[in-house]
Amino acid sequence: MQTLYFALALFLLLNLCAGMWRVLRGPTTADRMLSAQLFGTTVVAILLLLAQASDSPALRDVALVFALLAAVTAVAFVQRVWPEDKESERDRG
Amino acid sequence: MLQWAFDTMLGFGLLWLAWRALNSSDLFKAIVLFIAFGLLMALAWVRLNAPDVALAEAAIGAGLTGALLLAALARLGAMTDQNVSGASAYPVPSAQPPAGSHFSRGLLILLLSASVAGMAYAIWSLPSYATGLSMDVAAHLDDSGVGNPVTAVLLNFRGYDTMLEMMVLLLAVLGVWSLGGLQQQPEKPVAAVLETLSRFLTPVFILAAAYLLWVGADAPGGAFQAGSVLGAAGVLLLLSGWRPRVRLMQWPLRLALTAGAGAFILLGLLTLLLEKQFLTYPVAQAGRMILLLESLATVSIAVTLAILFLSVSSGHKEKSGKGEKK
Amino acid sequence: MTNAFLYALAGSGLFVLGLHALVMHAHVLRKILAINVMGSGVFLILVALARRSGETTTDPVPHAMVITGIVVAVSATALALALMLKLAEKSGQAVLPDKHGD
Amino acid sequence: MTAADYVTACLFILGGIFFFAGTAGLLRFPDVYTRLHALTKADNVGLGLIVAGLALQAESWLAAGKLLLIWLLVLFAGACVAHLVARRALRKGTRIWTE
Repeated sequence: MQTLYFALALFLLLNLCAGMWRVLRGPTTADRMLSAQLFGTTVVAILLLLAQASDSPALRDVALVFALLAAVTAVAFVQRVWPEDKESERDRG
Repeated sequence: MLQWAFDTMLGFGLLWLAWRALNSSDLFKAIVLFIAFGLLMALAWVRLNAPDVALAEAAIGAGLTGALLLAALARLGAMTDQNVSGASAYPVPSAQPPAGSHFSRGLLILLLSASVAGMAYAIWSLPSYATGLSMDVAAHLDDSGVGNPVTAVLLNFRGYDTMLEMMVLLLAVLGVWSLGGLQQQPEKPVAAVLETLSRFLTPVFILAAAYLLWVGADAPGGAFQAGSVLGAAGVLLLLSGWRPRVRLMQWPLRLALTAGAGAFILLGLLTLLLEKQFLTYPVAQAGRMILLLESLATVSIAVTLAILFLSVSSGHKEKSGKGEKK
Repeated sequence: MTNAFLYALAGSGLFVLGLHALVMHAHVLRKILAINVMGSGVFLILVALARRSGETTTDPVPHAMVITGIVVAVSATALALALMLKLAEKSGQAVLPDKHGD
Repeated sequence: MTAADYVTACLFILGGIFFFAGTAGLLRFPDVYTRLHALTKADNVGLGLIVAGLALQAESWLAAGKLLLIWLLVLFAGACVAHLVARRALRKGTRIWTE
């Protein structure tokens, strides 16, 4: 089972790195914000797998905190980088 | 074998993200990459069998650093009147390295390679087995009043450090305030979904913080982690338009900010009188004293982090945001 | 040699990367990121070296130091950001002046 | 390996496929809305399958409940965030892909 956990964790890590390519490339700001979403799910999955593999249930708390806080970064993205009251024509295109 | 592959991949991922974050031409991209870097660090802590550190990094890295940096970047954009939300938001010309001569740049790279080689050699030549202080901590764990060695070190054996750290946090707030103070801002209506999100998540955050504080005695968790989670709850509330009442911003705020450091000092003086030594708890009461200290420290850390975010994100935005529009 | 050595090596790499960026870039926000990366490198080395005390028992003292360090780092970052914003407010840009420039 | 282990392995493989599909969509889809949709839906289903697989291996009902709680939190936050990003992108006038 150990092998399976690590294999899946490695696969997810590779997935994450592939997803980072989109974040690097853009092209719009929203694409970069997707990284928060990507990390929110993938890292939680990796953490849960590692918790099971290393048999330390405390690591599930890390995943819990992560699941909670990924939303904060995403909300910061939406509220701060793209404030609603600054609509402008420059962004079209 | 797979573990090695995972660790190597993670190490290279960290280095790659740091490199790209520090050298991409667009500041917004750099910050996104830096946030991603912080999140991957949490995985590294897990692999290094440091769940306490992983919890702190997850709470700070995922919740606070990102929000702080993004808020500062947004204000910087408003000040220097750059387009914040375009495709390449900050192609700052000065973000490029200054055009030093090839010789000096080559010399720098040579020096830095030499230093990395030196560090690698230093780490390599250390004995591969060293117990450090783990045996001493384990021997005195029963007297500390808690079962988690990291909490025992933080709140009991090295209580001095934590006391001074609370003061550092206080100093940071004082420093930020002395740069301009807090501007009172009106509450802003936000999207219904965001309001629902923050209304639902805030109680969950508070529950999670209380849980982390409570389990910190015997399992990974404790004041720093709980404080960071609670501080992130404050950041979420501030982001979704909530503003503290003016009345709350006077002495209740100051009391909350100083509660942690004050509790340490008072308890230290008390133990100085009773036990003749600063911050040496009587063994029977140690558990309760640590819980009291930790609760107050949690409140202080949370309020400090939220106030730091509030100051960085909303200093003089109203003044410079308007009027400068082209 | 264990897996922890890999992380210690990555930590020293991060430190040097951060140092390089700190020296090379003029933009203050970039410098703040660089200092944070350097700090992460140091933390990584500390915790990786704490791993040497065996598979089951790890040295809690470096862990405690790193937890304190993470919280101090984030508050120092906030202070640095506030200073940077002040600089931008006064001078119109968040770039440190070049010594040869003026 | 017991029967539960085989079921876990199957769930893991399915979960991995969903994660892969999410990343493929993120990389290949033409505009931000479709990418958002691929990422949010596929990754959350993938996480759900992995959580189900792990819950079969969990040492107690309490641990399984915590796993489920984590998944529900991620689902809730993910749905809200996807909505916020898409709404803001639309308000900002990011073009919708039409063919």
